[in-house]
Formats: sequence, C-alpha cells, structure tokens
Amino acid sequence: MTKVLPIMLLLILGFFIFSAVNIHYGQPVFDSSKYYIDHGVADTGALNIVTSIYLGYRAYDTLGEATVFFAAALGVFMLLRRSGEGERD
Amino acid sequence: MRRISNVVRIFTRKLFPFMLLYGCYLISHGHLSPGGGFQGGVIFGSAIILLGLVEGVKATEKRFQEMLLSLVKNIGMLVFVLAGFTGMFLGGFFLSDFIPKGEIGTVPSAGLILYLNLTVGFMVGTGIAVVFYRLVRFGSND
Amino acid sequence: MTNAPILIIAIPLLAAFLTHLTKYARARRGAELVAFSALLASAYFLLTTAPVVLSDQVIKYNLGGWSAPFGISLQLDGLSFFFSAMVLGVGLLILVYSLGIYLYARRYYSLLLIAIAAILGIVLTRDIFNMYVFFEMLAVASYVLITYKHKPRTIIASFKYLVMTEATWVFFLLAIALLYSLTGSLNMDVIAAQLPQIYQAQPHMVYLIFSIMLISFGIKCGMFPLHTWIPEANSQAPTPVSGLLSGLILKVGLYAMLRVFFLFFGSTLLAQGVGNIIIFIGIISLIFGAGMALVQVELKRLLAYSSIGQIGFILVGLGLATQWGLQGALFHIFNHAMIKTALFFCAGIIISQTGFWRLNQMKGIWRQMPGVTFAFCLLSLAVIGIPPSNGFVSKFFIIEAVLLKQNCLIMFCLFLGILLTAACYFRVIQTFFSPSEFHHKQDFIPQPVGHFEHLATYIFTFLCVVIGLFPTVIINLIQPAVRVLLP
Amino acid sequence: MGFNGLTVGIIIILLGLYGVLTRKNTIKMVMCLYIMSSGVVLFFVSLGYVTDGQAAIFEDGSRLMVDPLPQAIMLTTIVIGLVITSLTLALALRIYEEYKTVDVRDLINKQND
Repeated sequence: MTKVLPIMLLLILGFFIFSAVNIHYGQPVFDSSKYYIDHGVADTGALNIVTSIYLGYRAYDTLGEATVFFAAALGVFMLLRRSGEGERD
Repeated sequence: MRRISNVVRIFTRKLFPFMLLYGCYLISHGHLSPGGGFQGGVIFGSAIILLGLVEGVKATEKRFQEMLLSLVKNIGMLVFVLAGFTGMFLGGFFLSDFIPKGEIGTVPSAGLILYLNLTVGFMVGTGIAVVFYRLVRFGSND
Repeated sequence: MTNAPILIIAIPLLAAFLTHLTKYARARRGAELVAFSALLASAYFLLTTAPVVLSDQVIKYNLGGWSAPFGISLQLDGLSFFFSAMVLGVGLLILVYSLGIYLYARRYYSLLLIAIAAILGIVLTRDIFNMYVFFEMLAVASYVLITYKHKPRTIIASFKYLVMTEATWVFFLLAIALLYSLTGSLNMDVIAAQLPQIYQAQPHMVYLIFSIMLISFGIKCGMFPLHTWIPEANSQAPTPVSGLLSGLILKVGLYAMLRVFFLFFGSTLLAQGVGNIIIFIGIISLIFGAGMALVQVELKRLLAYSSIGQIGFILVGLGLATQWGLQGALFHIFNHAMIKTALFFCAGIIISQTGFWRLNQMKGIWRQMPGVTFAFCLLSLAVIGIPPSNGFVSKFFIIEAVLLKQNCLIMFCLFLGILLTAACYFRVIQTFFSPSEFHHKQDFIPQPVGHFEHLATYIFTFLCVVIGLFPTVIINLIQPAVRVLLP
Repeated sequence: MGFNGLTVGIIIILLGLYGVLTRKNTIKMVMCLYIMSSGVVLFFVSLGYVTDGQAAIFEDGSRLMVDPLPQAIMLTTIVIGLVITSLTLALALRIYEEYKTVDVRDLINKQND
C-alpha cells in the first residue's frame, strides 16, 4: 500500500502534466530574448550573453541568490555549532 | 582513517595550484567565454575540498584558515550590496552600471559585470569551502 | 524618480550583512541597534511614498535602469503598500520582543532581517522569477530560524518543513517555465496581458499552471491538506520566530495568491468560478483548524492550529473575489498578523516564566501574571470576533460578502468555524481563571522576562483594541489595495 | 512531444518526487530533492533550445543562438538547489546526532514516545 499510493500519485501527476504541456521543442517564443541577443553586447559590454543577463539585466536576482547562499551558510554554522562554542558568536 | 594512496595524494598536490588557477581564469573571463563567477567559484571551492579530502581538514585549515575564508565571504556579500548602492548614489538606479565599459572583448571590460563576477566567484568558492569544513569537523570530532 | 521602492528592500538587506559584521566591531548590542535602525529607515522610506500610493498612483522602479520587460522591475501600488506597512509594523514589534532578556546572537538578527527583506522583496516585485528567488530566501531564513534554540524536535520540524516546501516549489519553477514557454517573458505585466488569449487557445496549460500555483502558495499559507508542517514548526520555534511564522510568513502565501491569481487569472479562471475551489478549501481549513485546536493539550500547538483555521477564513473571503470579500480578507490578514503574533508572545512569556507547555498545568495562572492573562483574553476575543475588537470588523465584512452571495451553506460553515474558535479560546480562558491554586514546577528556575517582551505584547493588544474602535483608519488603507485587485 | 530535454526533465522531476515520497532514509531524501531540482533545470534549459542553435556567446560573427534567458536564470536555480542541499545535509547530520538514526520511521516512533 505504501508503495502503490505514491506510484498512483506519480502516474496521475505525469498524465496531467504530459497531457497539458504542449511545447514545440526547438522553437521557443523569442520575445524578450531577442532584445538580449541584439542589444546585449552594446548594453553591457559582455560577449557572453548569459553573463550579461545574469549580472547585468537580472543582477537583482543574483543579489537574491547570493543572499540565499549567505543565509544558508549562516544556517549551517548555526546548526553545526559545538555546544562548547559561545551562544553569542 | 584509512591511508589514501600515494597516487591520489601526489596528483592532488600537483594539480591543486592549477585548479585554483583554472577557477580564477573562469571567474575573470566570465564575460567573454563560457563560465563565470559561480562556475569558477565552485572550481575554486572544490580545489580546497579536494585538498581537504586528501590531506585531512586540519592540514588544509592551516593553509586556508576558516576565519579568513569566512571574512572573504562576508565582505563579498557586502561588496555586492554596496555596488548596488553606489550605482544609485551616482545618479542611476540600484545596481546600475557605473564603471566605463572599456574595450569590448578584452578582460578589463564590461564594467560592473567583471567586478560582480569576481565578488560572486570568491564568495561562492570560500563559502563552499567553509561549509565543507563545518560538515566534516562536525562528523569527525566525536 | 524616487528610489524609495528599492530602498525599502535594500536597507534591511544591507543591515543583515552589517549585523553579521558587528562581530568584528565588538560593539555591545550593536546588532540590535543596526537591525532596529534599518527597519525604522525602511519604514520611513515607505511612509514617504504614502501620499502618492494612497491616491491610487503606482510607483514603478526599473532595477539597474533596464526598461521593464527586459530587466526586473518593482511596483509599489496600494496592495504592496498595505502589505509592506503590515510587514514592517509587525516586524518592528517582533524585533522589540527579541530585545528582551534572552540574548539572541547576531546571526539571529541577521536572519530575521533577511526574512523581513525577503518578504518585502516578494511584496514589491513585478517579476515572477524574482518572486521565486525571494520566496527561497524567506524559506531558507525561516528553516534556520526555527532551529535556533537547538532543541531536537525543532530540527525535525524544520526538516519536515524543508522537504515539503522544496518538493512543492520545484513544481512552482515548472509553472514559471510553462509561463515562460507560453509568453516568452518573466515580467508579470507581459504575462498578464497575454494570458487571456492563451487561455482561449490552450486552456489545459493554464489550468495546470493555476493548480501548481495554488498548491505552491497553499503550502506557504498552510491551507488544509498542506498544513502539516505548521503545528510542529510553530509550536517548537522560539517565541519571536513563532510570531514571525504565524504572523508574516503565512500571510506571504496569501499575498502571492492575491497578487498572482488576480493579475494572471482574474479575467479568465476566477471569472468562471474557480474561486469556489478556494472557498471550499478555505472552509475545510477553517473547520479542521478550529476543530483540531479544540483538542490540543499544548498552548502553542493550539495557537498554531487556530492559525490554520483563521487562514481558512481569509481564503473564503479571497475566493469570493468581490469588493466586500476582498476587503474582509485583507482586513483579516492584517488583524490576524497582529493578533496571532501577540498571542504567541503571551504564550511565550507564560511558558518561559512557568516552564509549563501544557494547558492543564496553567490552571489559575491569572494570579501570577494578571497583565499577560488580561492581554491574552482581549486578544482571544479579537480572534473570535467579539464586537469591540478588530476581529469583529473583518469577520463582519467576510460574512457580509457571503450574505450578498446568498449562500447558506458557506454561511453555516463560517458560523460553525467561529463557534469552534470561540469554544477553543474560552477553554483556554477558563483554564487561566480556574479557581484552583497555581502550582509552580518542581525545582524550575523561571527565566526572567524583561520589559521589552511585555512592551511588545501590550502594544499589540492596545492596537487591536484601538483598531476595533476606529476601523476606518485601516479601511482607508485597504481601499486602494482592493482597487488594485478589482479595477 | 518526442524524447527530448522537456520530456526527460519532467520524468526526472517525477522520479525525484517518487523518491522523496517513498525513501525512508533522510540522506536519500536529500538526494531526491536535488534530483527534482536537476530535472527542472533540464526542463527549463531545454525550453530555450533553438534547433541547430549555438551557445549565446559572440566570439566570431553572428550565428543562430539559443535563448540565453533560461540559462541565466537556471544558474540562480542551481545555486539555490546547492544551498538547500547543504542546509538539508546539515539538518540530517543534526538529526543523526540527536536521535542516532537516519530512518524516518524511527524518528516518528521516537517523537511519539
């Protein structure tokens, strides 16, 4: 029973996703990305468009990501603190 | 702990500086070629992790002190936010580019992106190494 | 061009890192000072935008100067102003509570500021992927904050919360991917403009996206089948963190529902009665939460289950999607954020002074702590919705909305929920005022509770009463928010 | 839909979900979470694929390029997945230290005692 239930859930979920998703592989909707490819080098000065989006157009996302990294590092420090180490460090 | 074979130990020692160099290369050429801050930082960090696995964490910690790595991580974070604020104070928007773009195609170009790449790279590298130290030390001491 | 929208988010974020760096400065109580002044500065910048926003104008801000569909943009309108004000207000009082006798480490303040900055980021952003990043930031900060006191049970609670949330939020990312594949953009305005036409062509895809988003936001706000992380996490966390979880983090899921559903599916799915699903889930959550609260033996678990019930109440108002319903839902979000945080503070003070967690050990406690017991009673009346309190006004709005819809079944369920809530809180009050003598725990040294804890609790209680007497102050704040949702 | 990154991505997500639901070992649950996250990364990056497209880097002249935006935002997701994994591993370590078990059933039994 414990094995059957997850498999059922999985099959139902897979059925719903596969029946709903209708995307043509290899033909993405080039809406805002066209702008990045056409103007990316002139706007940011980086030849690598992925970098120019990652740290140029969407640098705010990267700031958020860095903060997540910082918070998780803090969390690992806090969780794996030895009992001898001070409470207020 | 079981002894690690000589082949692995010697190769790791020889490979270690090149791994660091490769990490720095990926970080500094992130805006010109495949790669970037995070990828380079991960290679930087895994070089330290490899050394830690082979030589033991205590020996590695003598060379790369946790205090120092953690300081680099914290300062990197601060630099990122302060770069955002600087862009704003210089009349633009938060995180807007305030450094001249330079000659496109060379390493010192692309304005802020290069410096943010350096920041992210060193932050990720040191952060991964510090987290690794903590995880290993927690498991081994008792 | 004002920089206020980003400053509201970025100042707490900067302060979070500075707080962590105070360990190099060796300043006494430096972390607290930095955290407090950052939130005050953030609140100041929010207030400077009040005249513009409350006159139904919208402040847009393009980050990095990249114009809207290409870069990330922030938007400060009535709805985000209302939520930011709530978050900063409750956040400040949570901070005041944390200043008390128990010394929290710098890391605690750092993570608290990251959590508050993340909530503000979610509230102000206009980019769907950016919303995901900030949700993850909030989630990571809250996983760590729950385990702050290192009790074994908190670690299991946090692990459970983490696995449930992350497994669901992978599907949220899938929904973002589907939206991106349909519209080619991540900007909410662009997606909202294109989605009605896509709904005509590919309705199944839109249904899939809607259901994934309902589940993802539902797990954050604790609607019925996805609530299982709440009781354990809320009851085991340190008191201010319980307040943060119940008061603000649950509300962020509701905010995301309000914002995303009304923007993306407002003219298509919600107009065709999908709101009934939300009402149905809301009613089940209400009756389940209130019913489970009735049988709890631990005070904090009781409060946590009661949160699920109140979230159900809000979901009913949200699902109705009418003027009165949304007004009631928003007002109840605001009220519940204050009331439940304050109730957790009361419970925290009682627990740290007596060492008792169970309700039946707290008999006759009013002789020991008359002030806190009195505050608890007033707040309980507010949760139930007895007239001279703020809870009455918001519940009245939601019931009015149901009346206008002329649906007896929903009406009956709402009253059943209110009765169950009343029963559960009257049981607590009865225990507190029980005539039997209060017995202290054997060889237990009570942790002293300072002025700051009491101050935060009493300010909340006072505000609840004042808002109950003069609800128009908050209704004036809510009106622009409702106008954003129902143009 | 044929046998491509999109299909495989969804299958990997579902397999990971199956693992999260059925595995009893906390460490394996962490692994399955990371598998789910990898699946969604594969799905999203495949969304941006243009037939015969090349990486979006201007090295020599203009070419047909794939969509760079999914790749850029998936970098963020990869970092978040990594970070969540490290945090979850730390939690699992702590759980092991407190309860001396990695089995979820044992944990439930010990909690109820």
